[in-house]
Amino acid sequence: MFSGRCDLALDADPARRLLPWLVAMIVYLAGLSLAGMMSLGAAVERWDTGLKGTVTVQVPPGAARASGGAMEKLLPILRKTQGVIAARALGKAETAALLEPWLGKEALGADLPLPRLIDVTVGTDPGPDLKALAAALSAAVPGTMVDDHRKSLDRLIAFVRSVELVAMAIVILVALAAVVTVLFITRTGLAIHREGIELLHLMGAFDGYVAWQFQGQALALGLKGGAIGSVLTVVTVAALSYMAGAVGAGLLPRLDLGLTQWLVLAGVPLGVTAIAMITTHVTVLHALKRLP
Amino acid sequence: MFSGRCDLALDADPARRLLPWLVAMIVYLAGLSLAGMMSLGAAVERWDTGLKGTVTVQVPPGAARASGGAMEKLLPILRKTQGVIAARALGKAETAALLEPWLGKEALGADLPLPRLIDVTVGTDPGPDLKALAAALSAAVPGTMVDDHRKSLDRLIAFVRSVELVAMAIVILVALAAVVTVLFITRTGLAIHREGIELLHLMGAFDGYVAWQFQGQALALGLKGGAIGSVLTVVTVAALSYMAGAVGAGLLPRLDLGLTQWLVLAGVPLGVTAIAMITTHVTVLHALKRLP
Amino acid sequence: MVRFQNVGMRYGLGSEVLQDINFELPLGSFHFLSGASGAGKSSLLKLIYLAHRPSHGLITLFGCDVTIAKRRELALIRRRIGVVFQDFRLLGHLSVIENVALPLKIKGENWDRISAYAAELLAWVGLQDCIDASPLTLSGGQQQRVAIARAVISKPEILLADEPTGNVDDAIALRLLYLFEELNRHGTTVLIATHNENLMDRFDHPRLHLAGGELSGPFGGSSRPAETL
Amino acid sequence: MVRFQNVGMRYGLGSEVLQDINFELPLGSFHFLSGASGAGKSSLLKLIYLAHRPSHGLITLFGCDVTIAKRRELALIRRRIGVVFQDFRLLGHLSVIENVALPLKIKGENWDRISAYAAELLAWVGLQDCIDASPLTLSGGQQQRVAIARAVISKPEILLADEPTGNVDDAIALRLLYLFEELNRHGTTVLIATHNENLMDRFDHPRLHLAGGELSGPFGGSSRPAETL
Ligand SMILES: Nc1ncnc2c1ncn2[C@@H]1O[C@H](COP(=O)(O)OP(=O)(O)OP(=O)(O)O)[C@@H](O)[C@H]1O
Ligand SMILES: Nc1ncnc2c1ncn2[C@@H]1O[C@H](COP(=O)(O)OP(=O)(O)OP(=O)(O)O)[C@@H](O)[C@H]1O
Ligand SMILES: [Mg+2]
Ligand SMILES: [Mg+2]
Repeated sequence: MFSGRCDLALDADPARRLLPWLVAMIVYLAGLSLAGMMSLGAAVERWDTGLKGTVTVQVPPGAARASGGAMEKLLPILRKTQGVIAARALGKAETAALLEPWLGKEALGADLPLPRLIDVTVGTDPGPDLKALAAALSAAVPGTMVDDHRKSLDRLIAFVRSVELVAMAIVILVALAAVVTVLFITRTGLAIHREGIELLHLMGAFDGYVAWQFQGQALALGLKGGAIGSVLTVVTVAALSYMAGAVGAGLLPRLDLGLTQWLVLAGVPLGVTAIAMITTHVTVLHALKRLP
Repeated sequence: MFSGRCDLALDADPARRLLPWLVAMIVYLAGLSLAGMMSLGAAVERWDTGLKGTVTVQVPPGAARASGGAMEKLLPILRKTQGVIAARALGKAETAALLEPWLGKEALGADLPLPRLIDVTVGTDPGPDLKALAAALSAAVPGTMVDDHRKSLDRLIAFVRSVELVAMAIVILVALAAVVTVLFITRTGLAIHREGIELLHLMGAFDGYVAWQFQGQALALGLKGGAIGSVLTVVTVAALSYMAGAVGAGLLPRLDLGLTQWLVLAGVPLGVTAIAMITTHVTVLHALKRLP
Repeated sequence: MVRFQNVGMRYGLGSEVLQDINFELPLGSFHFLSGASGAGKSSLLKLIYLAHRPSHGLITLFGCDVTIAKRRELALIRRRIGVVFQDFRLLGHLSVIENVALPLKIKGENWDRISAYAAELLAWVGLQDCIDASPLTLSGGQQQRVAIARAVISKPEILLADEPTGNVDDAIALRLLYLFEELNRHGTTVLIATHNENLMDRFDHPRLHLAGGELSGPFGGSSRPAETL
Repeated sequence: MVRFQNVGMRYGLGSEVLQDINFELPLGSFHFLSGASGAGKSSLLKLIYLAHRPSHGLITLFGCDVTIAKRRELALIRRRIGVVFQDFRLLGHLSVIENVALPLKIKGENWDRISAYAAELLAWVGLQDCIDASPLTLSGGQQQRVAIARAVISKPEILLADEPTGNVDDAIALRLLYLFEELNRHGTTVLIATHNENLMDRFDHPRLHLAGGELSGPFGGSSRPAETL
């Protein structure tokens, strides 16, 4: 006959049926932002480490022709340089493959003269002194350039990092929204049930007894809304991931998340629920302390 | 002594102080998504129309050398073709500038042979038959290629469009959240003030008199929250716009919005307010109709 | 003024609380309504102040059949009826004088014209010191008097009072009834539901009695009983 | 049982509603508390059931000084006091029997042990038919009786009743007072605030009278007046 411990019928309120959906939307937005942030972060990470270890030495076609055996002059210099782990001249086919995205297959099929490229693997700690290396190499073969790929990507990475910052701001904002929403719900509950709370208090109920009624509701709410929001998030992320994969645009970050990142995503609803519980607990006890 | 028409003290509720912030966050998220969506859309649009009207004819350096006076053979063919509005051979400097991002300044400074390019402006309705054109051109100068830029960008545009879809989904979702929040607030208000509403009704108040008390509050709430949210949105978009500009990454969509788009953004808080008003009106009148 | 013909009433799907009620309150009459706790006194009043609809029968107010009246007409009829609710129903966030003035405000009257009269009325019921307080800070008896002042401020043509003296002592109860008689002399039709035998004994007004869902008593006071209509 | 020494009370920053109250209710006493509307009867009861703190003076309940008692001790003291509130304070979303059983539930007692007793008590106050209804669907007098049943169900050591018969007729009022006397015979200390002179006249219990914020009357019933302590 007594339905659990709910003397206050917090769930009888018709408005309350809407609440899980509000929570679900908060979880969804937070989850999506987090997923975007993490996949951007992962992409940047990939570019970063992918580039850190390699340097490309480029000999323009004219320069290569002018000084016969450019490779033979350059490779020994490279191998002697401190911090260089390996240096390998690329064949014509490899070079063509690398340039294809820029110049088009047909252009390469024609008799476009290709530069000669050397793929250099460098240690990172300590790395080679690239300026000195570049000077040494162009002294040996005039026109030789050292490209550590950084300049061209640093700008991109800076932009992506700023987008990441925005995503993080959104996550924080959404967490804030969760707190504000829970605060609002709890305070509204307190206002609606002020008389009931006072009555329980006057009958000798302990503070914990009253607080638990609100907290239990917050728990149920958080879990229900969190579950809905999580499902939506997973479906969306998976769909985006699939779409990005189908498009196959190597340029763009793919939404592929690791196990840790899926775990972080799973933490969102739990986090929201925890926020809900703690906010509720603090608010209710604060209000109860005002009663004599 | 009477403070306006508020017999129900809807604003006396302490929880209500939180509400403008909730609305502000909704407006902010919606505004940000909308801004992102619109700037992506604008970028795609730019790429699209930028590309639609132009076709580049490329003569590989070898082919140009082989058949002397390639330009003199190709230009007349182009100008005769139906749908071609103008055709202009690019000079060496122009070609170098175009290729610079791909090959680097130093490479161009060296004696890399450059392809010859013709910039063709085409009508779109009807456009020229590009396949036939390509055949005719490569018959005249073997190796000549016609590039309508589409293939390389279509994939990117497809991806950007799907991101746009997600942003639109978020805007819709956030609008939904606004409706749910307002519904929740209104119904909670109805629950808290049920007795007051019934009293006013029994004293002979018209439905509109009661509904207006809730609506007026929704109006105030929407405008206040909307104002806060709008300011946040504008500041963020401006900051992002500045950052993107500073980075200057031509590859990435810039957050530069036109007047129309700023107007659309300004519409977000008004839209949220309107949603709030209408939801409130419908909910309150629905509840009132139940009273005899 | 008020006429019930074969009126029955039930809450939801429950059994009939009132069965076959027939009576008429002529213009300017003054009746007591008695009956045991739960007999249906408040329910009968609810039918008159249009808070509930009859399950069958005909209710005529001011010559208007309320079952076919439009929503807006019903609101206008409600404005001509003053009610003292058994549970007061004061709005806690308004001051006492704002509560009292509410019926006039709903009619759209100007605050300045209202306030002096409201203050005078509050002085009459002995609450001159509480004008700007919140009803929540008043004692039970004080709240009841605020409820009464609110019911009479718009000089209603019908005054319904549900146990209006349950929380005040006999001296104040007498004073309140004098107020009702004063209104009655100015033409207001009065119906007071009460348990207070003592009080009814002190006044020479006809009593309607509710028992078993049926109404008995000298209907109509100075007029013919409703049955013969 | 209950002892007030030089107790004063005010609401917020207002003037003192009660000044220098001295009295003692010995174990097993039965008192009426009278006074005009607004005299401070409910306020005095609030001090005893610990809903309000005195602005000065010493209140001792069950031999415990309430100003220095810990929060948890206060809760435990409250469980030994049954209160009939002037405005009932029933919870509308619980059924009548759940409302009545609430004090026992808060103490952590088992529902099966509670329910039979609650039903018996409701039958005693004449509400056997309303056990599973919501209090919102009850008449004023029925609600008042539910409030009384709730106050007595935990067999409190002190019973405080604020105007417990304002909404019922004299027959039921008598019956309710017999219930209080029955409890009193079993050792409960009873204090009833009421305006009903008639009712007080029918019972031979000492009356405390509040006027101008001061208390007068034959303190302590069968015991010494508090002043001489
Ligand atoms: N809202 C309601 N829903 C269902 N039943 C109700 C409702 N209000 C009253 N009742 C029932 O109708 C009957 C008559 O109630 P009513 O309030 O009219 O009695 P009353 O004569 O005013 O009694 P009292 O003197 O105690 O106020 C009671 O049995 C009560 O339980
Ligand atoms: N919560 C409150 N805040 C401020 N003042 C209050 C509050 N409650 C009561 N008062 C004031 O204290 C005084 C005593 O009120 P109290 O309720 O104790 O009177 P009472 O003797 O119970 O009267 P009644 O018989 O009408 O119930 C009144 O003047 C009232 O206005
Ligand atoms: Mg009644
Ligand atoms: Mg009182």
